[in-house]
Amino acid sequence: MSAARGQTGGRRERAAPPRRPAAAARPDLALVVPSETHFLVLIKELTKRMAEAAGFAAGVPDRVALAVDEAATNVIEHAYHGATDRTFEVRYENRDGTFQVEVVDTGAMVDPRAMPRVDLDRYVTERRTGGLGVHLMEKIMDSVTFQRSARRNVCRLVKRKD
Amino acid sequence: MSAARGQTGGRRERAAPPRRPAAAARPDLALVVPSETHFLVLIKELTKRMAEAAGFAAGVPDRVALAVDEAATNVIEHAYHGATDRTFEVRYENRDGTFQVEVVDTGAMVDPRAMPRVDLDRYVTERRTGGLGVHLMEKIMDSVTFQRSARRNVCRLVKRKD
Amino acid sequence: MSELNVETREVGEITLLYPRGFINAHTVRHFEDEIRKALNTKHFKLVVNCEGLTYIASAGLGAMMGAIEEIRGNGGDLRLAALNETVRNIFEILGFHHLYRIFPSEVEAIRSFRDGEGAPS
Amino acid sequence: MSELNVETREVGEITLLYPRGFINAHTVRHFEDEIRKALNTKHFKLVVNCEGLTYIASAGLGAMMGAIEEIRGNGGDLRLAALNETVRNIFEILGFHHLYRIFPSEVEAIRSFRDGEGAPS
Ligand SMILES: Nc1ncnc2c1ncn2[C@@H]1O[C@H](COP(=O)(O)OP(=O)(O)O)[C@@H](O)[C@H]1O
Ligand SMILES: Nc1ncnc2c1ncn2[C@@H]1O[C@H](COP(=O)(O)OP(=O)(O)O)[C@@H](O)[C@H]1O
Repeated sequence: MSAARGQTGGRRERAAPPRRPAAAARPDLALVVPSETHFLVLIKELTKRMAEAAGFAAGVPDRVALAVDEAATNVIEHAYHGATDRTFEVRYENRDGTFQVEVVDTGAMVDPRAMPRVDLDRYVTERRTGGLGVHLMEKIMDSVTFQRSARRNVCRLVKRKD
Repeated sequence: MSAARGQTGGRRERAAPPRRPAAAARPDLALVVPSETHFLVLIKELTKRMAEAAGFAAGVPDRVALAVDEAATNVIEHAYHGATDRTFEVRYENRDGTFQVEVVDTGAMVDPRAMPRVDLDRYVTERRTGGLGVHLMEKIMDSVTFQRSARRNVCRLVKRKD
Repeated sequence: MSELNVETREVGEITLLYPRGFINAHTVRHFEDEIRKALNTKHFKLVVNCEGLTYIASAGLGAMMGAIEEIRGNGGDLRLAALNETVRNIFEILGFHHLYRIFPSEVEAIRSFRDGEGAPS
Repeated sequence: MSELNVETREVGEITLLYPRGFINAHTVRHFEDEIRKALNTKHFKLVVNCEGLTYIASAGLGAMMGAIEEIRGNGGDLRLAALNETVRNIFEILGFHHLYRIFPSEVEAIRSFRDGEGAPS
């Protein structure tokens, strides 16, 4: 987790210049989804299948699917403020050492540094109800990064294959 | 079936001018898939879920999923001749009275009239092994049409909700 | 895709909730409503029997968090029973098993109320 | 996603095939290979026990069609047993239930060979 945190923190810069991953790998599969919560379960199921196909051990695909569900939920709720007439994209890349999912929205720019950090100890004692989603994503994945690129917000979730 | 056949036949013109459905409805969900048979089962599962969500009675989603699997299989095998480095699209539209799936490839133009028709009676007696896919699609769906539009081949599968 | 269906049943002063399906941002409102109904009728001893719960996302956990203070403030508790592997795992990732009492079966969760065991501090 | 796994077993002169998973364009080669192995060793009485078959697309039906002449030409037959609802339905859509003999259970399919019943004409 600490490494993941480090990486996440490191990429939390505002206004990153539009950039693509070095060798802009073509996604294995990409989904364009309307911003309706109705579709979240489909994304979750599809993600589970993709993670299974990537060869993760039992249990992991379920968790990765949850992380992606959370990212997609946040796009609908926060990037689009609940508007149901937008679309967002979910892109899968199964590489040699990693399984990567990008959730891409066309909402207004988000300053990743402004995203609240959950301190679960405080969370538990203070019993708040928000902030669990990003926390879950970071607990489950090896790295969770938010970037602004080409007028889109890209939430990239990476899980290493061990 | 006869109506579907009629419609299918009617649209089997070569070189249709690029046209879009009247009110170019935005698909409910669209998938971009690499041309690998590996992904066929995902398409099938996703289609089943979409058909279930569209409200079809038990059994129908399984059959619709099979029809779409067949259309996608044909894109990989016939439009792309087995090449695994292409992509194709699967688009879903759940309307009031119908559920529509489009399977769109960027292969060379296909003359729909050149697609062989299966006469199942002859098929059964002659025991051929090909031609079952399109036949299944037409048996399952209310209409199956092939169109060339904007340099793409669009196979449109429509199932009425009754 | 059976989304979410929540039956409730009363056993003495304990209210049992039976979510069937999944709880995510799409279905959470329904789950919240059922918890709310119990609280509105002054039922504060709740057991969520998760036997039929296939999946829970943070929205569902948030729904429980949003009610737990009122519940415990009124001398009650929200306890969980019969979590499947996936759901138990999510609770554990978040450390929620320290926050909520989780029982293998509904019977044990009911008995814990009868034996007068308190909420985790 | 368990794709396709085909075990085989011999009971007297009958070869039983147990496809587990699904047969579509992605997995059909494996199914064909198993049929081919039986034919190459002069086993022409085949029962495909479909208990573990979740789904079959036209590729799988084509694989059976591609072998049936050789099988029947050698006095054998390919018979099916224990189809689930989905798979049975696909056979019926295509009228394949007129082409192949389908039995509720493996035992009945085996017995049909022993009783010397022929292939459908
Ligand atoms: N995709 C996003 N776009 C904009 N803001 C986001 C996004 N994801 C998360 N956030 C911000 O981070 C906060 C924490 O998100 P999360 O941990 O999922 O909890 P919750 O959604 O319950 O508030 C949100 O309240 C929101 O302010
Ligand atoms: N998407 C397509 N692009 C080009 N040709 C196609 C396409 N789909 C079907 N065909 C043609 O129609 C024929 C029948 O297809 P089908 O019924 O699926 O049987 P099979 O694929 O087993 O031959 C194919 O052999 C091919 O010639």
